[in-house]
Amino acid sequence: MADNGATLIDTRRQRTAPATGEPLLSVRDLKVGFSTRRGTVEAIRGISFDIAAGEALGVVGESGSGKSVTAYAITGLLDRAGRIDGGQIVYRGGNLVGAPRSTFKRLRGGAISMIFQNPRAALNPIRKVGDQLADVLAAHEGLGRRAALAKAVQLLDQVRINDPAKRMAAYPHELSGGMCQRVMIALALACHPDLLIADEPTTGLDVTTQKTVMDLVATLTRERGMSMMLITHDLGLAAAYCDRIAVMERGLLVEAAPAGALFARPEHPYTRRLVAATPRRTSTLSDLMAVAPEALDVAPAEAAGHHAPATASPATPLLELRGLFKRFGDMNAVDDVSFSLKPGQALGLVGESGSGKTTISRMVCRLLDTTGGEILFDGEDIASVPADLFHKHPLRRDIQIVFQDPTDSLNPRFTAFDSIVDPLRRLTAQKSGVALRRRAEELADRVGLPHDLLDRFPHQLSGGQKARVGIARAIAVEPRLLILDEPTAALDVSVQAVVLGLLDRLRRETGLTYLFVSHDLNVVRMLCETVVVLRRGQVVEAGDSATVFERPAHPYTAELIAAIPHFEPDAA
Amino acid sequence: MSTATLKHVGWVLRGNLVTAAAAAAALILVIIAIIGPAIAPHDPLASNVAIALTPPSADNWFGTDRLGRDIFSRVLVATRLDLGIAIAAVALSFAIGTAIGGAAGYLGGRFDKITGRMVDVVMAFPLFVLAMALVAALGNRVENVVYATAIINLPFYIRFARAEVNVRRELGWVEAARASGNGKMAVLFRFLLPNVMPAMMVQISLNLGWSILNAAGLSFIGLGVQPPTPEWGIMVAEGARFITTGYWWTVAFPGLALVATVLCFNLLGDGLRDMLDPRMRT
Amino acid sequence: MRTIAYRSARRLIAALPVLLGVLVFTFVLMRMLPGDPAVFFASGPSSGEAEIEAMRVKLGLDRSVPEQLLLYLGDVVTGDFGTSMTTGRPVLDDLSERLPASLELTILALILALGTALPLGILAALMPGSMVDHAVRIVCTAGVAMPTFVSGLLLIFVFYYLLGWSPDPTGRIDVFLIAPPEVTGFLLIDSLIAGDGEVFMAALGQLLLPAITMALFVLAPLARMTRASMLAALGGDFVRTARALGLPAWKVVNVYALRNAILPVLTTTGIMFSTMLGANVLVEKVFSWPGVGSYTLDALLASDYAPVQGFVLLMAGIFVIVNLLVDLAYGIADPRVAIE
Amino acid sequence: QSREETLRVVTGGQVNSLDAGMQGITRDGFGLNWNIYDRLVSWDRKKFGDGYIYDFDKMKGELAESFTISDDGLTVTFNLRKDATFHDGSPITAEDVKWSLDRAVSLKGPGAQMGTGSLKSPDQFKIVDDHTIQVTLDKPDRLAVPNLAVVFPVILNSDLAKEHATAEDPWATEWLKENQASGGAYKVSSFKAGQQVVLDRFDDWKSGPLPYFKRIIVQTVPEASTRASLIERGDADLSIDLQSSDVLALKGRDAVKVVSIPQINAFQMIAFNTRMAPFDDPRVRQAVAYALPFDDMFTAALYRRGAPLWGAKWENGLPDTGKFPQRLPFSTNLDKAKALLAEAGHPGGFKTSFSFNVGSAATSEPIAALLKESLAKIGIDVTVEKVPDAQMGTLISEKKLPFFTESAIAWLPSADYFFRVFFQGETRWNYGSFVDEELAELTAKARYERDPAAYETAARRMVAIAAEKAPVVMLWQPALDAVMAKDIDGFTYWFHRQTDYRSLTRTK
Ligand SMILES: Nc1ncnc2c1ncn2[C@@H]1O[C@H](COP(=O)(O)OP(=O)(O)OP(=O)(O)O)[C@@H](O)[C@H]1O
Ligand SMILES: Nc1ncnc2c1ncn2[C@@H]1O[C@H](COP(=O)(O)OP(=O)(O)OP(=O)(O)O)[C@@H](O)[C@H]1O
Ligand SMILES: [Mg+2]
Ligand SMILES: [Mg+2]
Repeated sequence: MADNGATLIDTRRQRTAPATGEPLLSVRDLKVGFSTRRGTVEAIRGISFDIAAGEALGVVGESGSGKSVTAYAITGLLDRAGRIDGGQIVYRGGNLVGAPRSTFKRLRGGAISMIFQNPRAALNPIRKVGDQLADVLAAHEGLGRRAALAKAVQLLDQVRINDPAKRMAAYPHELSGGMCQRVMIALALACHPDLLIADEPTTGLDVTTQKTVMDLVATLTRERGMSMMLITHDLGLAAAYCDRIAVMERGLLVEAAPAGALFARPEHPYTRRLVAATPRRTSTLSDLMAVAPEALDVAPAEAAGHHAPATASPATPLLELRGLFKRFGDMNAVDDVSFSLKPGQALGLVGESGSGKTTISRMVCRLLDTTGGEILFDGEDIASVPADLFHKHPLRRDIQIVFQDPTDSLNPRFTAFDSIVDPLRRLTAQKSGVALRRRAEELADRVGLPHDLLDRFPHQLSGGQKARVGIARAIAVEPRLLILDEPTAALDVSVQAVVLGLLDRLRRETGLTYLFVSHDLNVVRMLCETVVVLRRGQVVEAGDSATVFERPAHPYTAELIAAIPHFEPDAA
Repeated sequence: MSTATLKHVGWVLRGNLVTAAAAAAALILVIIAIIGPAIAPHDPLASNVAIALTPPSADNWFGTDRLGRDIFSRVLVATRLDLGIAIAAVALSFAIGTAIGGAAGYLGGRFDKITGRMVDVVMAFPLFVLAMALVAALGNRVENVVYATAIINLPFYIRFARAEVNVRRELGWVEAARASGNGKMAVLFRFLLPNVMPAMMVQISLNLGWSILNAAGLSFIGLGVQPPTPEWGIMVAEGARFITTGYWWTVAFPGLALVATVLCFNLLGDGLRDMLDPRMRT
Repeated sequence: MRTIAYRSARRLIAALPVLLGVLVFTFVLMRMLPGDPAVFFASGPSSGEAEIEAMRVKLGLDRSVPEQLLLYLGDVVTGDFGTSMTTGRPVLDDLSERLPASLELTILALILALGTALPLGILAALMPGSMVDHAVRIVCTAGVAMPTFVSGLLLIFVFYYLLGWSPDPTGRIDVFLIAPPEVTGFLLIDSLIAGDGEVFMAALGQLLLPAITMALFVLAPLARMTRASMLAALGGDFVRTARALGLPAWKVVNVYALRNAILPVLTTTGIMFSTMLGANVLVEKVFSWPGVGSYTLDALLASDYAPVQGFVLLMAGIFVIVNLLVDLAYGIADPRVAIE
Repeated sequence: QSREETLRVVTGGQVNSLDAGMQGITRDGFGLNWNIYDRLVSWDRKKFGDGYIYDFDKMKGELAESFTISDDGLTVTFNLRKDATFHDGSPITAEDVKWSLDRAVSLKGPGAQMGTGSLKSPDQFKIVDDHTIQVTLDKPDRLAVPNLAVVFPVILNSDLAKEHATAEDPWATEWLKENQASGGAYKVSSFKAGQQVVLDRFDDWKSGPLPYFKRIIVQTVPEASTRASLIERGDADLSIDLQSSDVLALKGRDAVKVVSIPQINAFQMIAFNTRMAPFDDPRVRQAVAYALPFDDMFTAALYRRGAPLWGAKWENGLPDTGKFPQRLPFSTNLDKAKALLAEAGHPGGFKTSFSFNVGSAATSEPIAALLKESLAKIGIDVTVEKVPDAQMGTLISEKKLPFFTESAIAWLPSADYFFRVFFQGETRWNYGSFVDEELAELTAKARYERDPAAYETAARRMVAIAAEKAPVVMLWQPALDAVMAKDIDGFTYWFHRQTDYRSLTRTK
């Protein structure tokens, strides 16, 4: 890997100070609306900000706050339904609102460029990357095909793609995600724009790849003295790469301040919440939840003695994996993994994407057959029961799972109530409507879900609410082991904080045992006593989570930790 | 259907007038199919050779056919049979095709392979000829038109259901259902298939129109519904041969009914497809 | 290149079971036909039991069905598709003589359909929800809402009977013209080879109405497919990228959106082609077109087994080949597929 | 040759063979044979309206200049034309005639037909000299000579045919399917089975006056309405199988000439399965006959284009003539029908199904619809079944249909022939599956009856039985509507219902 830490540069604070005088881009009281079947949606309700030449502005905010729409409005890429309802976008003194198409044609790619999330989809799948670069060069510099192709090779070289001449002929699917994003950067920078708008450029990339890509962007923009607008929902990322951060909430820009100041003295309550909810190197769960608004908006049900914290003696593990194997084709997705988990404990399973975390959790949950090895649950080898038959097994109700994507994990045609009581109907004798209802309400209380939401369908619930339904469903049959497969990966930081808090409380109340899967070591550190680090299906390191985090024994673990963008106020 | 869903459908239809019109027309068709025989001004079977082939008049709005039967009444009454054929055929292929395709998509493995092969075989047939052969072989009766139409539609449903189920089989909520103690069949029939349904609706409404055309084509070559039962396809097939003789009303009105119905189902299916397209949903 | 040949060969071999399935199914289906071909063909004015029995022996119908099937399979392997009772000629001769007529018609119809459907679909996709979109949709759908025999007869009525613009609908070429020497069997091509413009125009004239009839039938699915995939492509991330980078509009539409959108259309076209070959039975009947479809229809109604079996096998073979060609084309157009 | 000397014919049928002896040859195939081959003898024709009709009572020589029948009726001697040649120029000799007649009686299908004229074995044909041939019979069969004028006993170029004969196929049937060995008035210049046939005149033809048209193009156009348009627009010259509605319309627009001739040897009927209850009771059959709405059917199915076969008034239960088909004494009388039904023990009626074949839907469908409606009035509940043609044949042969409509023609329209073919035996053509001893005796005897008066008496009795027992109810004789360009003349109606191009001319 040529794009790894070797080129790491500490980009923070090395930027040239924002030039005084005329800003490069100045947005004044911008309003954007969308006409939809439900009437007009006011996506941006009057925001103002400036970007000075050479400055990097981070735009953060929860999903739907209007970050992308702002970017599209600037570049004139709003879709058919969108309309700028007011305000000005001044670029180098000229107002872009209402400017003719030809203005944008010149501007886009030439003066203002964008890069997007999911780089592979953002590239034309059936056109060679060299041709795509040449297209852009031809459009703006009027280069002939030959000259354009020659220049394209140089560009690929500049974004540190090995053997650029050969890669010219590659199609996007032949490149890794990180490489695609670099091609994307090359495309964006091909014609020397002044401003680069990066809309969540690293979502979908691995933490380590994220770091190399962001470092590259930072270096290139700095070298060229370009301005950048970095859109992200990750405060840490924004803080790491930007001079100033603007916080958006529901179409409004609530606060903009230099990164350090924002973290040290967040002024707006929303910013405060956001800052608090962002995990840092040292934060604890209670830190995150301190300001979480709806943290535990429903009084916790008293910890009825569902399960005694440990049925077996604390010495015997509840779950033990012995030499677990899983092959897909000729690839070992899980390669000789062993670890054990005591009752009442929480074990974190971390590793980069594709390291086998989900595969392990699905096997433990008996949704996937193993290729080899044993899974001992309470001393019984459940791996010997085929996954297809496990639904009849008495241990079925003892092992439950919460999935990564809350949207994805709820049947769109079931109400929250249906989803929650489905395991009850299947795995317990409870069939009667009244009893089920009562139980569902009890569970809703437990996870902090207002009762009136029980009759809603998933599309009528927010991400955090869906996550709660998923958790309620999993704990409905009072399992002894709860597997959590990245339960917060798809959630905003503030919601993540709430869910993590909920999980922590549940464990304390019921003595549940957790197998917690995450790629975020930081989160694992807060929630789990022990951690197992996976890489390509193998355990590289295991141990007490605090220790592993503070003093990683394996370089891979260290790399994982280093790649997490942090903002440390004390370092300011 | 909850009121919220109804409301949603209402919104969507308002945004798409063509689909709304098609939906309204489909509703009218169904109503006619139900009350048609009751409101027909004449007995659709009663002949009166004395007034054979009279052009449209106050008494016979659509004129009369060569036996002096009232075309208006026949067109009205035929609605039930034509929709019946189409709906029965589509329902059959839908029910069987979805179950088989869903099972193939969810279970995979050998079952999937075998059904895949069988689907390939049926698809490789020239389908209209297959329908003809089936009706000829099974006997020239309405039921057999239904079966034949169902069989030639079957592969599309199987493929469709298979694909739709396949993309969902590893989704979180399917896994969750398994973790909740649902067996394979329960997952397939309680979770997966109901979710495939909306997308299937598109196929269904397009297919309804197509089935009517198929029945008409069979009528044209003399297979299918038995006389003197009024049926659009037969009326059109017979009337079409009168085009040059000047008895235009014998073909024009049943033809319009047929075309309008097929058009209505096609537009409806088309509209549904747009509605289900996430891009069009806001 | 070698891999393409290799993959094609593998595909064709993999298709053999399908063809066998088609063959056996047709064979059994034909024996289920209630009509007894021996009775039908031994229908001379004074034919009795004895004549019918003789006919039955002649047709091999006195043997058991499995025995007949084995014999037939053996014959097919050696390229003998049996003899048509209706024409009295070997089925293979009949089919090979008539197939070019059907293919020529189908291909022209497909060209017409694509030539109309692609622009209309693209237009509709560029302005979704607009009047243009609705108009395109209604026009296309109306075409497919009519049974082909009705649209065919209507076209004849208007363009031949009333207006006299079209030549008489009696086959592939004016009877008073001399057909060009047969090279490909496609009159349009053969007449060009022979350099005979008059015959070319005459043949084209004859082709036009039936081709339009068939094109109408597939216009809607093709246009809708084009629209849908074009919409998907236009909404795709890479099109947004192209626009964000300031590529000219024509390039965005043609090079970025259209080329991606055309891929699913290609698949649909392949399916349409086979459907059309099968569905042109009625069109051929209406236009007195000497193709394989009308031939089969007659045979089927006469319980004449061999031609129907031969036709179905031929169509299944074409289906397999067309699918292969479509996949090959797809593989060339889409590098992601070729990699598998 | 010019367009003027070319006749363009359109037909819904198709020619599938050049050899009439082929099993399964189509009616259009017979028509083609008629024009490309000669027979020894033929019938004369008489004027009928704008056209002609063949005269069954008057035979004349064709390839034979003349023929004589011995007094005992057992020997027929044919004197051949001396100057006649085949298309390849070789002279036509008694040898060729003998081989051709041998072939006709030896092949399965044709053999059965020839048998109806007591022509059964090659031994019966004797070469007297190069231009004389003698046919001997064991009984004086009245249909012997007429059988030599049907389409089967065509005179083939035996030398040419024998070249293509093989051990398994001594009569060269395979080769003759697609090739001709003939000396007829026309020769085939191009033949595409099921599509089109082009005929060119044989200028050295001697068996009759040289035909007017130098070239005949026969094209298959399956859609009847398209055929009508072609004639109306003047693109085609002749069609004989248009729908009645189109004929009427064309006639109304006065765009064409329509020669309409009743098909004297054909009839449409409603048949009962007399071996199946309840139709095994003649009273039930008669009841149905009296319940039929004859007139409405005639109007709706044929637009009254034909000759009715119902409504006769028989004074003493016997017809005035022995001709058949003729009108039978049935007419619509629901009271009588009800009475008969009650008498037969079905006062409340019964359920049955009525079938017709898809190919004849244009006429049969109205018949079925009206019949169903009318029989409902006497309590008979009829389900209509439309059956594909191939299946209909099988069902009729196997005598599985209770009740159906069919049309039939007899090539040789003499009464005993009709009754022999259509009212007895186990063949498909015995539509009523009828068995009647008296009728069997009568026909067996009448066949060899040489006394016209005695024949007439027997024939009348046969007709009377048909009315009494009513195994089938005769509906009508449809007219053959030949629609042609106004300048075409000389159309002749033949027993095979196909066009004789030899007699057609174009007037200027
Ligand atoms: N095409 C559209 N039609 C209607 N509403 C839209 C459209 N695009 C965006 N919106 C609305 O505008 C608001 C802002 O959306 P935007 O995409 O800018 O959010 P975001 O901050 O980028 O969120 P995320 O972090 O999820 O990308 C949302 O409420 C969204 O529903
Ligand atoms: N059904 C399958 N068939 C083939 N390969 C699979 C399958 N499921 C997973 N894999 C492969 O197994 C490896 C491990 O996948 P897994 O989903 O367990 O990773 P993960 O650690 O959960 O990653 P992520 O963080 O992206 O969710 C990956 O390389 C993946 O491509
Ligand atoms: Mg966004
Ligand atoms: Mg995972």
